[in-house]
Amino acid sequence: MSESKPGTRDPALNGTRNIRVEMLTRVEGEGRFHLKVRDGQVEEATLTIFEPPRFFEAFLVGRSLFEVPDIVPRICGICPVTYQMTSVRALEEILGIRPTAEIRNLRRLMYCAEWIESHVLHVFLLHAPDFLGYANALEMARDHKALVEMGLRMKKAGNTLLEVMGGRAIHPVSPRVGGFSKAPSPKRLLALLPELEWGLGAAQETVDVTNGLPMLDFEQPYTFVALDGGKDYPIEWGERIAVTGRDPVALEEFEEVFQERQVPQSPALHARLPDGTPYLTGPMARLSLFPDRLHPLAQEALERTGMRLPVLNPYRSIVVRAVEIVHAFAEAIDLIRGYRGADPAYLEAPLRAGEGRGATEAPRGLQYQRHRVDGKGLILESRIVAPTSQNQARIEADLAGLAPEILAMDDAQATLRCEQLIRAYDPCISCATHFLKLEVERG
Amino acid sequence: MSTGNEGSTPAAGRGSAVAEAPASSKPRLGVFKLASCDGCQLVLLDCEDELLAVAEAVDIVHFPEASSHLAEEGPFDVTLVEGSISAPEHLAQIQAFRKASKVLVTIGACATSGGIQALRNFATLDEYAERVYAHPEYLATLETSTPVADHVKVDYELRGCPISKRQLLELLTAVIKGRRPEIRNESLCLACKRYGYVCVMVAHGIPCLGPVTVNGCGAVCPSMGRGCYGCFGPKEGANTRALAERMLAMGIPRDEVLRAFRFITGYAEAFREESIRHE
Amino acid sequence: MNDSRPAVGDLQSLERSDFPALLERLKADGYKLVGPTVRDGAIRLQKLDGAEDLPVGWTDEQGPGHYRLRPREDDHYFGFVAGPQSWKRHLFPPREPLIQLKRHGDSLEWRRPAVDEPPMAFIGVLPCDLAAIHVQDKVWMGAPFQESRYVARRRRVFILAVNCLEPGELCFCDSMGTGPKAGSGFDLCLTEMNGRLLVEVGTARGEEVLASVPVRKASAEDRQALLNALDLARSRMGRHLNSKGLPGILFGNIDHPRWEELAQRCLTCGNCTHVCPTCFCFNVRETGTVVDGHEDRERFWDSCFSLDHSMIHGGYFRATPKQRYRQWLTHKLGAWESQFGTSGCVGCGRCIAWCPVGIDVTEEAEAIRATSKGHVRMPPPREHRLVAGDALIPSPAQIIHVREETADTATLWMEPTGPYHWRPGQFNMLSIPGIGDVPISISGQAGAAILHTIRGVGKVSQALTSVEAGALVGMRGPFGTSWPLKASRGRIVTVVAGGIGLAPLRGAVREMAENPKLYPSVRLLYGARTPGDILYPDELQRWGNHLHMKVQVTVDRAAPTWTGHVGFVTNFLRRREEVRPDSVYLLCGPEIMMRVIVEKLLEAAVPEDHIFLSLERNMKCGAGFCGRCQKGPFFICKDGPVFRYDQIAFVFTHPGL
Amino acid sequence: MTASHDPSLSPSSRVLEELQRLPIAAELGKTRLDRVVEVAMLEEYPAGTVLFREGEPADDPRIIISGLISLMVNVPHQGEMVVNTVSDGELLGFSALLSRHRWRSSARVSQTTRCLRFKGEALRQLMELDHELGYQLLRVAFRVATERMGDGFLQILDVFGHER
Repeated sequence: MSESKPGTRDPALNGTRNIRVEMLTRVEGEGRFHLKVRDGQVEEATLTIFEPPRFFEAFLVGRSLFEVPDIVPRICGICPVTYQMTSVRALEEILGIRPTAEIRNLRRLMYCAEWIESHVLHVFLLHAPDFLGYANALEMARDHKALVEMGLRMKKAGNTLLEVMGGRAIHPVSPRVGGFSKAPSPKRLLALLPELEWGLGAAQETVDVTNGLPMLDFEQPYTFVALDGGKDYPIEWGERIAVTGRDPVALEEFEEVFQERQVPQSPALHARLPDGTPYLTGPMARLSLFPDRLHPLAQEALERTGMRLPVLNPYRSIVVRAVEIVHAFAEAIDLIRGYRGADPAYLEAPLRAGEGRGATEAPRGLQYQRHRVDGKGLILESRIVAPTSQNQARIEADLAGLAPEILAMDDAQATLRCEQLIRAYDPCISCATHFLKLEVERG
Repeated sequence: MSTGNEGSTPAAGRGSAVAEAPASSKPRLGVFKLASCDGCQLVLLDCEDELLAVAEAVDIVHFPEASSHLAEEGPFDVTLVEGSISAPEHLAQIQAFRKASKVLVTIGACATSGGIQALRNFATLDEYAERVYAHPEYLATLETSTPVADHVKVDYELRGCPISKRQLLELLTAVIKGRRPEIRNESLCLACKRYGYVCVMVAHGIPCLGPVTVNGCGAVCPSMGRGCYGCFGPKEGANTRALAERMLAMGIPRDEVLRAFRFITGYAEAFREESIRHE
Repeated sequence: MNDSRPAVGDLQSLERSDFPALLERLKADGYKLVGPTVRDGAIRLQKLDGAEDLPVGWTDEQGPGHYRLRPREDDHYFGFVAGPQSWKRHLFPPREPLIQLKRHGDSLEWRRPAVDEPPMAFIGVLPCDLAAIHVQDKVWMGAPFQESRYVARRRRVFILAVNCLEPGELCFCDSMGTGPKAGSGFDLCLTEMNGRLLVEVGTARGEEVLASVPVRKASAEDRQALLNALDLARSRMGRHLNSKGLPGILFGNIDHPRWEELAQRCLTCGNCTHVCPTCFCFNVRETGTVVDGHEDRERFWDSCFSLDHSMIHGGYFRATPKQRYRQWLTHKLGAWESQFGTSGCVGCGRCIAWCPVGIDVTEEAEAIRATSKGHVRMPPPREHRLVAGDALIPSPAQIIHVREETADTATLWMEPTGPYHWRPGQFNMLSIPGIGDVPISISGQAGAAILHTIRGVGKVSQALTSVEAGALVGMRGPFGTSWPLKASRGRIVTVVAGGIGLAPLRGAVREMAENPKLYPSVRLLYGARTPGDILYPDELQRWGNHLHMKVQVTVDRAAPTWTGHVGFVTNFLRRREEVRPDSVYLLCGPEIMMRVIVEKLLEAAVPEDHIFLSLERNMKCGAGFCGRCQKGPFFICKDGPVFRYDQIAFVFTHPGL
Repeated sequence: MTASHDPSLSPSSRVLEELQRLPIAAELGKTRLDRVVEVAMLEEYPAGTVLFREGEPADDPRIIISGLISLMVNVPHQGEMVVNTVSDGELLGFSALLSRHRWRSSARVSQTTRCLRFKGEALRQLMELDHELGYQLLRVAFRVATERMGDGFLQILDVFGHER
């Protein structure tokens, strides 16, 4: 965090452009990037994460599997539900628990709430200011008060749903292995419908607003990766993972196919396919791979945008997110309308040793967890793969690809476009750094 | 009865008789992050109804998660620090934050107790040695994760994982009005009873840290039919020993009792000592 | 179809199947039904739609720190005992708005929100809980003040009591004389036996309601069966408490080792106080935030187990678990008698069941009785004259002049709205919108202006010391007792003041200075920290010039330029011959100072009833409601702040009371 | 060591007169009182007089008849501070009853003071020869000592600061 003025030109190097931001803002967590171009050739395009590692895998070992859904969300306060839902999937596989339809629906509902909260946060408070030329949403609110207020209200609708279901929006407490410690009463959920219906309308409006934003014309040849949710749009459930132009990957093969390795100067890992291809996970991947599984209302909104599929322009991800917000509101409403209560609220099964895997779709992309426990249900080994570490290689490739487009721009402009590009991934750096093993600096 | 007698002098300066905040220059707010999950900063952005008004009342000059304006060198009237001291660079950073800040407020379990990552403080080096990563030279970390107050003077603490929206607004209000924030140090049980929740420990035999945990969340866990897991940390004078004895008497295995206290705020003194007692 | 028209005092018989109609009638009369219903594995008291919501066929199994619902063989409506909640929460809600501030231009208007809820009908009030309601009535509807919102709710409540034929493991209502038969104060009282309901009519209102359902006069057999069942119930109490002389025993054993031993088990979580149907302590908080712009105040349940409850000057006079548990038990089973003429315990057993570690009050009280080390005579309940009006509503007062007395102390000239009468020694509650209110003693009057000398040590007092002339603040009062000026006429008076403690005495000293005939010999001994901390130096000078007055000032430390006395204020009492046993002594200052001086006076054979002192607590209401200013059996706000030493001697020197 | 202007010895009759006004007189009784008168002298000092300074040899105890004397100590970083005052009927320098030592504080007359001064050496001899007399004097002195100690604690506690 030595200096924070964006786009400082380095006069020492002739014919060289150094575009560097020491402190990435409006992302969750802390990182910096450096793009170095000499005579049109990209010499360096790095996204460096300096978020300190927190060693979750290390101290998960020895904890009871029932504690995992309370521990893993602490990796990231932005998408705690993701961590809870992914972990319970893996842990229930160990115990052989097949959650009831009611419980699965409640989980999907809770996940929709997180999508709403997280996507709206990103679209309105983090990303939109880039397109409209503001440093933050609060300044943007001076000229676009109604817009920001609409966003805040939508966000609140998502948070309220989370609070009703989980006790609180951040690190909710009701999700547990087997279901929920307490299921909400249909009455309390129905009471939320009016606000969610308003939110649905606002979301549709958001699609049109974002679609109208000025954006750089820039496309990349993406390999998309997303959970295959069967007939449903990929959210909280899925047995296989779809990859553009390749065979679907079973959860058991996840770690062979999506290989993470550590790179110098970053506590985060980079994931690539075995042949080294970087891939993209997240809204663009989900939408491009499974457009037909969107909620009809979301498909409508999508058609109105006239967006070509697959979506290959990362700047357009803000529109894709808006479409997914429509989906989340629409599906939440359907789920609540169909809800008659969940009794039992959770299933139980005798403890046994074993290993289980789970994958779900965080707002910002695919998350995978694998846990191995002993006969007493204590964790022997855990593996957690978060979206941002999977996207990091792809982000750097994008930066390199963006270089020619921005050579003509002055530094401030060029820097802004790079930042905007990185933000397009809604990177969650806290997530990206959760899993490193401990290295002690003595003294 | 002859003196005002309701509490010690606030670090937040003297009060003003007029109820409105002093119209003159707005307090400068800085938000910083150390080792943490971002959840507590997010609580500020989750004040959907209040966010714009807060932005009117205070001048948010440094808040990387939400704004591209950076002014990390300050000065700040109020600084919110999220996260624990966990990496070498944090040692210098926290000193800088302190220097730049009139009122320094630590927010969340990480900043106030070391956070869940402080679980590593209990492990011996050898235990972790075998798990050392292939390329340790890529990253550096401190041996322990410690609360900010272990390193610099802290004016106020907001506990919790995450912090409570109500307490955050109360703190900002107090600082702006120049009074002492009303952050009570009482057991979670009092809130639980005020809300009328049924005690999960007495009525269902579910172990609950509520009696030794400071209130702030509004008893969310009992409201969801489960025991409090202590994410706001110990209340003053927490009689953890008596509660632990009770849990054992209820038939909870000792290792479970240990893990109950050694959790999200497990490095906070009272909880730390209790868990060590059961090793 | 009634074969008999029920009348007050009658015992009627009602078929079980007709009971729901009774509740329907109450609903039809506009009552909101509140009663027991099964929720989250316990029987809670909340809104009922009708008889179908009652815990039919359920009972409870209770033990120390233990509660479980169990199905019953029969289909009784009321086959259970006290559950986790009490009726208190419906008459004295856990949180409720206290006052709201409206600003009209630059004028202020505080008001208490009206109670705009429908009248409540309490369905199934157990005898112990009925007694508890009466105990709370004494708190909120006694004297000198009545709590308007409580009164508003209470007056309209319809009470359907039930006699308790199946006392539980933790019940001891028989010991406390509150059950198993419901005492007076119900509109109707049911007894559920062999498939029918016997109904006793308590009021005309009850009579009227009962008239709407088919009943017949209970037979002689019914009456006998009822008496037998009640006798049986008496013999089945799971707990027993010998309350005879308990208050004196508890206060006679303030230093009993049992308290220390208890502190090892007590979690100081406060559950006992919140499940207790009679505990009334509360605290207040300013609810406005910087963004909503409100300046309202809310009241919420507090507990003698919370540290904040004993905060004063940023310190805590009841910091240890021992002191806190002792406060709870000595108040509940002891002080209460002197405060309200009744025990604070009704024998419902809630505090035993809901204590997470199962501490048993009956056991603890017995343990202390069994090994009692002494006994004190408790003061009888104090008579207070009822004062009209709502003591909790501040009225605006304008600051017309401010004088900086010392670095951290200022005197405010305040003009109250309307006529204002006070006596030296009394105090006001001063309020700053959005910041809070604080007790400040009255230190004099100048024309219409009431004077307050305030030292800025806390959030409100600091705000007060920095107000400017013209500002509006809130004022409530005057509260409390005053210095015994009349009684001191013609006597030698010795005034001993320390630090800011001179302020509460100034009114009295002025009175005596101006009336040499009434007060022929007045001696003022004043100790301050440094010469710069001496309050009212000019006035001290002037007083000193009066022939009938001798003023002596000393400071704790001074530079050589100071030619006056240095040393603690007790210096002036070093020489026995200076301590006149025939003098009246008025003391005000830090408690530790008053303790030492009282010792010296007693050594010098000054009679206890010649000594008066002013005590201090961080009270929130000033009206005897919030419970924060208790000192043993006394409320400093209404029984004090000025006490005659002999009355409080037995609690005065005990820290933590 | 003594006052700026050395008042000559006053007639023993006047000394006796003053002594008899003090409570101690009753305790001693006639004969012993006369013996004490032998070693006492009456002194009077105007305000500002410095009776003795910190560190000087201390030999003669005094009883203040009227007036006010400030005892001052050099406090590091604060310079000279008045830590206590003695006035009417109080004992000054009572530790000299036991032995010759050095003054732990300086004494300055704040208000015109009359006092009885006792020749330390002679008084100590008296007390040795007549232990009854010694006991009575020490008893008076000891009470003064304990009282001042008690008051001193409260002074140090600074209870008029921010009360707790």
